[in-house]
Amino acid sequence: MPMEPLAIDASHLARRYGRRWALSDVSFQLAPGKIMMVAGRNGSGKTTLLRILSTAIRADIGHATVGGHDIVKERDAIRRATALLAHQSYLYESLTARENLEIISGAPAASAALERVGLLDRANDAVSTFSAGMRKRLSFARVLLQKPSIAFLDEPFGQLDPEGFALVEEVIAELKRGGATVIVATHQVDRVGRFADAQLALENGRVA
Amino acid sequence: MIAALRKEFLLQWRTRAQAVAVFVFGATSLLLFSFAIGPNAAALRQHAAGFLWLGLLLSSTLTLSESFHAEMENRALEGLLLLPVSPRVLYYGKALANTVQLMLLGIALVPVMVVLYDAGTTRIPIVLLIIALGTAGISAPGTLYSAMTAQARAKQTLLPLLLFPLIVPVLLASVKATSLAILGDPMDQSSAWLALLVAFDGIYWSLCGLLFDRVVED
Amino acid sequence: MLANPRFPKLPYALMTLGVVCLLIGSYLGLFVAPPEHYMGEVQRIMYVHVPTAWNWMLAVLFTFGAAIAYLFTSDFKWDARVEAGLEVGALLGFLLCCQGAIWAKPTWGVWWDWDPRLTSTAVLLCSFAGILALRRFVDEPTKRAVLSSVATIIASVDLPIVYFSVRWWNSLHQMQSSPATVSSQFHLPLRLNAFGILFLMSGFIALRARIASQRLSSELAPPPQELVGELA
Amino acid sequence: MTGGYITGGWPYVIAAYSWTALVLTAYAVSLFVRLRKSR
Repeated sequence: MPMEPLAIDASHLARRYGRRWALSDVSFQLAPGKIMMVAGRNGSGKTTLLRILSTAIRADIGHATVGGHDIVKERDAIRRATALLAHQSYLYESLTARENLEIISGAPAASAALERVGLLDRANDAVSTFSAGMRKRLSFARVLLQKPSIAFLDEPFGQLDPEGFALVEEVIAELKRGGATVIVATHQVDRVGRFADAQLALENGRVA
Repeated sequence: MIAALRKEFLLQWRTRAQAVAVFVFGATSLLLFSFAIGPNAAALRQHAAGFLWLGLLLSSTLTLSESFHAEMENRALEGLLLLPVSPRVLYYGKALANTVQLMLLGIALVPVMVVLYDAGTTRIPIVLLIIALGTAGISAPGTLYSAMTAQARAKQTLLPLLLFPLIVPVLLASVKATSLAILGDPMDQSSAWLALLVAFDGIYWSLCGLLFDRVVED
Repeated sequence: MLANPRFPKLPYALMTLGVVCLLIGSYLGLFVAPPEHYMGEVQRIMYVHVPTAWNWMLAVLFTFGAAIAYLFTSDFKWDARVEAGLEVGALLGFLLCCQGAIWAKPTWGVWWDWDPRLTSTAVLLCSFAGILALRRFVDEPTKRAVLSSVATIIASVDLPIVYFSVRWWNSLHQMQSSPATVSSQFHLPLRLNAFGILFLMSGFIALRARIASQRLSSELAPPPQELVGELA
Repeated sequence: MTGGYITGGWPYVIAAYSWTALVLTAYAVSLFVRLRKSR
């Protein structure tokens, strides 16, 4: 058994939405500092898995620990240590890019994050004026600001232009250099496969 | 808590056009009430407090049902919870912001009442206190119900349907206290009504804070 | 899988027992007990009104307890009981208001006399109706259960506050009319009817909870086979 | 024998009892119908 606690130790996770089991009996382990790709088509349960592990939603069955914390009893501890890049941008439309980031941390850090994702020139524009790609970059800035030790990235390449792809790969490399664990859910297996250390394939809610 | 409040007031400042529209709605409803009674000045003056609070209550559902609109867009609420921001801080920030907005609305409606119903009063501080306590009584459960109905269909009809029966004590106490302030309070009964308002606020500001995290967690 | 198969026939037995008690109690109240000195025949409405009031209060307390139980256990059987309690509570509340109005007309000459008990019943009836509407507009079972439990707790806590505020509000212009103190020979019909409605109500709640459970089990997919052992 | 100040209360008494009986039976019927439908 590795000395440090496992980054993620999940067993028999399952979650239903009404009549359908979006996720059923998923178990896996991940050592810290690794990049894991969760691959699968749409509806395979990738998003549900990431949302359960980041404590956005509860599992109906099964249990797991993230960063050594139990997902039911120590949700706050997990939330402090993790960040989730979700399908939804988590942004306030009527607030500016800078104001959205200043909810998380002080002005200096917000400006640095904006610069990192190439949005400094639009810092004081309302998010409602942003394109989908710019919103994705701003959501990335939100993830970086939280300095997560475990980052959950759900379809990070969606809606991005080629420059955006390069940015995402740089950010993931930067997170890994910082010792963070990164879980990337994607259906673009070839792109992520190049730099992933581990892989988990899902098919309609089960481990393929 | 400060960051939460700052965000709330920023949000409200950005959507201040809506607040003006809600004020116009309130003023129009006060006008409509007088048509319902007729031009009889004495009767209007008698019911002035009741009309003020009915107008305020009806417009409060507009501000309250919008109060979680920003959070529901792009699932910003979940984004906050995952930072983590404690649900309790989120609730009290939102409830306080709603109270302030309803207080401003109430204060803005008072002159309309004074003009329309000839219901002038020299006891301004008492009226302000009643408005503060009454709007706090409306926005404590109102904020919680707005968070609940934001997750349901037909939230425009659900929020008043759930809120109005609940705040009957607030309406009774506020109307009584305000009319005592306007029409004179010989036996000093308003202190009893203010005590009732304080009790209601105490119960619901704590109870709703306790229950809020169950309402927003998934 | 949720409906309690332990006593399938119990609700029906309760209901029949309830009806029997009600018939006897009502017969005694209507024909055997002497008319009350002041109110004459109208007093006989008390034999159905007061038992309904007692049982309505019980139903509200039951629903309040079930809501708290759901929040702690997240077990859907409590959610089914909350739904049942809400509906039966609303039913009894509606009946109470009707009986109160019918009783008030000959006694006070108006259909509605703002009696604190009746008014708070009407207010809680609106709250319960609102919560039932909320349940219909939230589709996800777990979310629906949590939201209606929270709403039930808030509405129930409000009941005493409404009662006292209406009593202050109303006591200015009319002495609060409490039903005449019932002398001994009136007790038998009252008690019989009270138990009658209690049994009937319990049967209703049990059946309504069973309906709710059946709907739930059709809404919720059963756990996947390989995980049945794992069920927490 | 109908002493007391309020006379002629009978129609109200009948109304109260029959309305209660009607509503309770209607509800019981609705329960049976829904029970059979949802089985």
